[in-house]
Amino acid sequence: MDNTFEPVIIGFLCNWCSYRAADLAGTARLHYAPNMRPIRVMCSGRVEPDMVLKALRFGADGVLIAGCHPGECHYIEGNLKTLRRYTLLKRMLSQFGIEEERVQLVWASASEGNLLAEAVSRMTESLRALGPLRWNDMLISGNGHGAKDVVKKIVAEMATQEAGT
Amino acid sequence: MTENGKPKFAMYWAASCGGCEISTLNIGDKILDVDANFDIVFWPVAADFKYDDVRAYPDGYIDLCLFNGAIRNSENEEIARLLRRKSKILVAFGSCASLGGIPALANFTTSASIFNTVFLDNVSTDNPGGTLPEPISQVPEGEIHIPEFFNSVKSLEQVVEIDYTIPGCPPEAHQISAVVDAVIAVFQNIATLPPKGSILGASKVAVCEECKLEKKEKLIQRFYRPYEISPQPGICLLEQGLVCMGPATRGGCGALCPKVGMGCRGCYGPLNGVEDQGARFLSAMASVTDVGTAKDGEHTAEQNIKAVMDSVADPAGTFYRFSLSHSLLNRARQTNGAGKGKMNEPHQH
Amino acid sequence: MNRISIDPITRLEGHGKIDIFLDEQGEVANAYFQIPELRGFEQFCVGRPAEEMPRITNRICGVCPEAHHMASTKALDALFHIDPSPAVQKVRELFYSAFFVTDHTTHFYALGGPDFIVGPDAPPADRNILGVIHKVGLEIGGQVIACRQRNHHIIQMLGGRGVHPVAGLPGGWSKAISEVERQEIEVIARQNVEFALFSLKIFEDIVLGNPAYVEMILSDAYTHPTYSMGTVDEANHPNFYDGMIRVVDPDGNEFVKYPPRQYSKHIAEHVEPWTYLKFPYLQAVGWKGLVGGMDSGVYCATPLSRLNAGDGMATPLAQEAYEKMYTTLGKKKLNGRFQPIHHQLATHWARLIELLYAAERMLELSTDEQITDPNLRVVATEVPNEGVGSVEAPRGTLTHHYWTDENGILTRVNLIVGTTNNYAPIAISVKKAAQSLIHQGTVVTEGLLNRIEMAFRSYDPCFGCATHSLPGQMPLEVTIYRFNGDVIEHLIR
Amino acid sequence: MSERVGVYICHCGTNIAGMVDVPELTRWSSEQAHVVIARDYKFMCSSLGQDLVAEDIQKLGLTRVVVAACSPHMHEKTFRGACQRAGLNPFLMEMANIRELNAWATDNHKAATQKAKAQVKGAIERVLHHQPLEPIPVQINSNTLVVGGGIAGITAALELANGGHHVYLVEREPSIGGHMAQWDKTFPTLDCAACILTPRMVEAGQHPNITLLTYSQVEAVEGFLGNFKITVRKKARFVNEELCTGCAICEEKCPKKVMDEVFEAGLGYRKAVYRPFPQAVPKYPVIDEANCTYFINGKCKACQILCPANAIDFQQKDEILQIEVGNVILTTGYEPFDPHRIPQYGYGRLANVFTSVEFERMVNAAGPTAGKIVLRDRITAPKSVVIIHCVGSRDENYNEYCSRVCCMYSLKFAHLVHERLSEAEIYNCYIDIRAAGKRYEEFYHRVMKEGANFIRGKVAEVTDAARTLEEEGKLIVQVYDTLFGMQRRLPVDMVILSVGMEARHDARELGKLFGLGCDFNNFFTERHPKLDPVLTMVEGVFIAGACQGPMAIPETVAQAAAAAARVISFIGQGTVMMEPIKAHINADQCSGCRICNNLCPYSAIVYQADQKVSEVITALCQGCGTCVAACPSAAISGAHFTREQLMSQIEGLLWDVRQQELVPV
Repeated sequence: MDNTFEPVIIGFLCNWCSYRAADLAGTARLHYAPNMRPIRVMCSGRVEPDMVLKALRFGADGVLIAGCHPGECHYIEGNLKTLRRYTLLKRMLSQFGIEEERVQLVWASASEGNLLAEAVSRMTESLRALGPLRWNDMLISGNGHGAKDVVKKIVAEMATQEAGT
Repeated sequence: MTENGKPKFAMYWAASCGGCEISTLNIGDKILDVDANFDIVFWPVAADFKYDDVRAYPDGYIDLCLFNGAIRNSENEEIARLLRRKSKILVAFGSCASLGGIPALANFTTSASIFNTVFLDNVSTDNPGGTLPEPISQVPEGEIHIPEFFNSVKSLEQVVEIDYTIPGCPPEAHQISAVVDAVIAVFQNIATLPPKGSILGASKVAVCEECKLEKKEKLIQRFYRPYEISPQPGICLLEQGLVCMGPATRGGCGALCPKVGMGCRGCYGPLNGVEDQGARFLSAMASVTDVGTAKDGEHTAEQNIKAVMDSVADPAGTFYRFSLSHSLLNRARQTNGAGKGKMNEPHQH
Repeated sequence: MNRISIDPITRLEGHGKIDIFLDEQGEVANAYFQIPELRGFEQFCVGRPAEEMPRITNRICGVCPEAHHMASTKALDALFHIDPSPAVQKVRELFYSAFFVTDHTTHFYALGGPDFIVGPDAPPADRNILGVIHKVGLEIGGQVIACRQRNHHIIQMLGGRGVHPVAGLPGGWSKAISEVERQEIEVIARQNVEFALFSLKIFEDIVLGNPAYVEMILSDAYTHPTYSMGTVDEANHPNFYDGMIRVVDPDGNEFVKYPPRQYSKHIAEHVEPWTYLKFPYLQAVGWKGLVGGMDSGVYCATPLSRLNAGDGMATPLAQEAYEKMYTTLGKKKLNGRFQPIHHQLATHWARLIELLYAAERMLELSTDEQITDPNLRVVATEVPNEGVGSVEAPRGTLTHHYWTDENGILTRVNLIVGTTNNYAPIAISVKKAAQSLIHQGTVVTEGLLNRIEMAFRSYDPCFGCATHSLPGQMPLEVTIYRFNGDVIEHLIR
Repeated sequence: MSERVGVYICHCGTNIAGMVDVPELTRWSSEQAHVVIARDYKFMCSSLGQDLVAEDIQKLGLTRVVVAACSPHMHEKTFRGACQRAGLNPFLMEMANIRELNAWATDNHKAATQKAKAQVKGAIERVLHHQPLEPIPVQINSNTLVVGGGIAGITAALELANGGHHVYLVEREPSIGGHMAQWDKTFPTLDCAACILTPRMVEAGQHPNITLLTYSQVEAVEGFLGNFKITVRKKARFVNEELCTGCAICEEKCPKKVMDEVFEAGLGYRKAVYRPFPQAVPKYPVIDEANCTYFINGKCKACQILCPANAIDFQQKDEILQIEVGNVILTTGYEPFDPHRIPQYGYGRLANVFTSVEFERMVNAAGPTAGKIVLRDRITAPKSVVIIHCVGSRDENYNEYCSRVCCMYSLKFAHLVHERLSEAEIYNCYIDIRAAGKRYEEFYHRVMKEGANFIRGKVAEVTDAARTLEEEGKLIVQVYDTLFGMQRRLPVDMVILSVGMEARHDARELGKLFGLGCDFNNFFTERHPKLDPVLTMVEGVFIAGACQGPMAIPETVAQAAAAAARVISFIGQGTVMMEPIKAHINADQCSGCRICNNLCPYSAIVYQADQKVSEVITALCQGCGTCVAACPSAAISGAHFTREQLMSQIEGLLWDVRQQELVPV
């Protein structure tokens, strides 16, 4: 139990749907992975890409954004703004070498407690499979000091790789 | 202040191109004011002073040190620390020193990939033995040294404490001379220093304020590469689907790039209160794309939106063109040390 | 074994570090000219959109961003398969000429000039542009500054920015010239021609007028023959913006002439572990180490070598100055062309001749009727794949080579930069200078060290460019070791 | 920062304490920076618990409060109130939801405690950056819109009108009355529906404070609590209401008979010009364009010619009305389940299978059979009847929920059959009898005593395929009797399907107009299932009756009155306080890039061309924060959800995994 990696997920929950869905899941005693740490926002449209990066930078292994289904946004189309940002953000994060499982957008209406619960558990599983992100550790280890040996090693590896291909 | 009563001036370049020095020389007659009002005690590009001249100075001997260039290798870092110690006022001068600048694009890759591409896997390189530069190498006559090449580029502030920032790639000459005047005024005790950490020689508002192009509500249908259309003159480039980071970039340059029909790339850096220029611009740009409405189903909306976002070439390399070191993530992840593949996903249409 | 290291080499744009090893007799055993910097543009540009390259690669060097911007833009022409219209070509060349004027001016007065004007033995604090101003008077200083200013004004007008221009597009240019602007440019071009003539006069008065300097120029310490490279037009006159690459051998015979896109068939780069910079050489001759001469692939690409590689200048006044230099330095015409000059310090002179040519060319273009064509922007439709772009940078032939996927995203980048061409000759010059200036462990003086620096300052080396890499600084320290390795003296300047 | 934070952790009995290690959490909290006191208590929401907070604020001079308890949707108001009473601005309090979002959602004590710490740390870091905010007063327009003229709508409208407030009652059918007007008797008292309903219909029709808008629909909604602007389409009746006396001659003379699918449930006919039923309110008929001969081929005009008041006006056009109201009550009711969806019950295929609605009309003295219980031939009285319960309800293939009324009306049917055909055999096939209601159980026993048979089992199918002689010509109901554990085949004459209640097919669209959410079954979502069943997520929009969920007349009427009472209390306040969660643009930092301009769903952002900056109109801003997230200059701030607050909360939530010292690359 203790030696299996427990991912930490920051969850942005829309006050009107997904937060209530989470409330409902709790009220219905639906048990799901305790790995998601919730932040309440008035609308998923309030979630800034900066906040997603902030979470990843500060040690989260993944970020979940949960909003109302398109067409059901309490603020009419806030969730679509989210979808637009998220779509571009995902493309950008892949350039940073961040797997797309790590940042997920799900729709959950106030009555879909089960859906939200499943989403959290599913995400937790996939992150467990991916392993930790630990951005800051990566930065420290990768900040170049003593890079020489790393370089030689990797260059050698790449040589063999290229020979292979 | 020194014997001759003049404040001591130093200017240094670390990981930079020298454009900052040129821009400084471009302040024209003001350069004579610098000569008249300052005692130049270290300025490699313009005067013969060596490191050990600096080492010999007492701590805090230099009154004003303009430091341009990022921290790319062990030597850059060492000198940054030295100059911090020797300077009363240390200014991060230009995009590289303040944000990482263009050299920081290397943070999308790794030192290993760079060595491989430059010294091994290259059409004009003749290197059968696979020789790579070494920090320490033995030659018949003895041992010689070159600085250690870091894996990541850092901004000056990520290495030492700084007092002020003068942004820009390079800072525009008129802004530099404005700052020079201000500083001279301070040393003549007719003005006081701005609060530590201030950004000098730039606006508090985004480039759009200075940009003469007409701006309307933005309803972007898709994005275009600069060679895909000839933009209508006089109209906001972003509205025409040409990526322009003006809205997320500190003004002060005079909106020079939009003026000649080219989108801003953000060299003056983010505005006050923004932690991550790239993410901020991403959010703004994605928000004003006019696709995917409540009327479409979930699926269609997602499809349409994906199509538009895919028309943005190299989002990371564009949004973080100058600020990668100083972004929240600092660099791309080293999935495999080579940093190949994932780092630069191919762009789809 | 004694070691002297000169570090940093000031007044060149970029990095350089010299290690000189003395043998037991105190004679120079070897000299290593190291480039301690690397940025890796070739790698981190991969994944970027090709059209961004003119605005990324100009950050290779802030001294000659216009050169990188232009080479990159020309590489995009090839990449996207567009032949730019004559108007586009002319606007670009006009912009580029203004750049040559200001760049050569900067070097002569701020970087290379002080050695002559203020004198190699003057105290460091005076050996700079301010020293020059003090020596030749504020009025001239004013002129120098005015020249830089007016040409930077044009560079900003046509390129969008004073440093790091942005106007280059595949097959086009984003800024058209209005008639009002054209007239302003014409006026400035005329002033430039005047200024160039004036600068040549200063050179003649101060340098040629001083036998000591002439002797120094002709001295063996600053002389060694290599191959000479330059870009030439149809008439084999040097051209900075476009043409064929021509190489002549140390005796002045044409060795090869090829279109820039074939560079990799003719040039190769050698790697040493003690420096981050590679050594280009002529493949056909081969890498023989750091030696000059007919049998070594080492070549020069400098103002001097450009004149050596050409058959004369394309503009009248420049042609006069050209003939004066070759005759003054005692060169004869062999089968229609002057023998090449191998006195490195003459490069300063050649630079002023190029300054004059650039000014004259600028004047021609500023009065060309096509120069005010409003349509300089074209839409690229061809699928990009591969492209080479080349120009003459002030410091040598500059080549950008890009490969992209079908979406114009870079998959591979190769760059051979102005100064890089001259890395080997510079290293050779430095060693030669050291050998002839250091004997029996002569006490190292400022002037002497500075003369060694002069050896390569004549190349106007820009290691900002050369390493696509960061200018930086190192201390000068002289450590003298007994051959058993004990330190007997440690001088710090 | 010199803030003094108090942390209050609720056990919620064992709800939280059973899963989260509260003592440990309290100890840990007390050690966090800025925390001067951390307490735990059995029920923090109790007055004693609230007093703890209030006293500490006063005695210890707390400047910030964190309450780790249940969902803010449950008790945020409670604890804000506690702070306010103690003189602390209520917005300087932050809740950490460690019940619904933690203790209740896991069975892992260790993880729950760790997560709770993160939630508390997040709340502490966040609350440090809170700013005191003042609610924004909003004037309440005293007019109210009631949508749906069934018993719920009528009741709500009358309550408001009698309270002296004006009401616009919008009904899509030509008459108010709703489903109740169709029914014969009402369980369990068996008083006739019309007798109790029509007086109220008339009262509503004549009330000076009620503007009746029948044959009308809401088309658009703008504004917010206190100030809604509603667009209503009043469909053309082709009858001039000024002139019409309601004499019904037109209806009498109209030559065109039309099957009445709505009111008569297809058992009876009406004319092309008609009133749904004789007691219709208003009394004016409507001309059914689709069936009127004149509209079809331009001939006839009988009604126009014969109308003594010549009130017929074929030229009449739809009217678009703009009305301004302060509150809205939605009472749009339900639709009966359509049994065609259960083919094995044979409805529509087997003539003598009826729906409960058809049966209601049949037994109604004013109905198509004048109250006679007969087969489709309209002559034969059935000798045996099966009443199938839970048709479309309590069935995962259709609706999982219980429709709550079917048992009782089925019993009522059994009684009515027995009353009118004393010889008839009556079977009730039921799953469970749900007679939970005042005098319901008694009614159940009464019907049993009357001799009705009760078979506990879900009917498998209804067929006419006879296996025996006695089954010939009968409907055979195949059911497994779970009490006797045997299959039964019941050969009968008539089958009544007790269909359940479903949300209106277009409930979702209407919900969207008002910004309401619906649950999976398309019933409107109430703000809180127990504590706030008639208010919705949208301030100023209430729901009552079966549009919120299946319910019988008494609950419907109760909810309608409740909703009306809530509205009256709002009106009484004159002005109410709106949460000050609004966006604000810092003009000094706005570059006028106009990114935000078209992001606001409420058009609350305007561009000031002269100063080249954008500006938020506070009254229109609903505080979603979309513009805040989009502003590339960070010039827009969202009160109570500032970048600083959320970023700090993120750092807090990650207290255990983040590097204390962030090492730059």
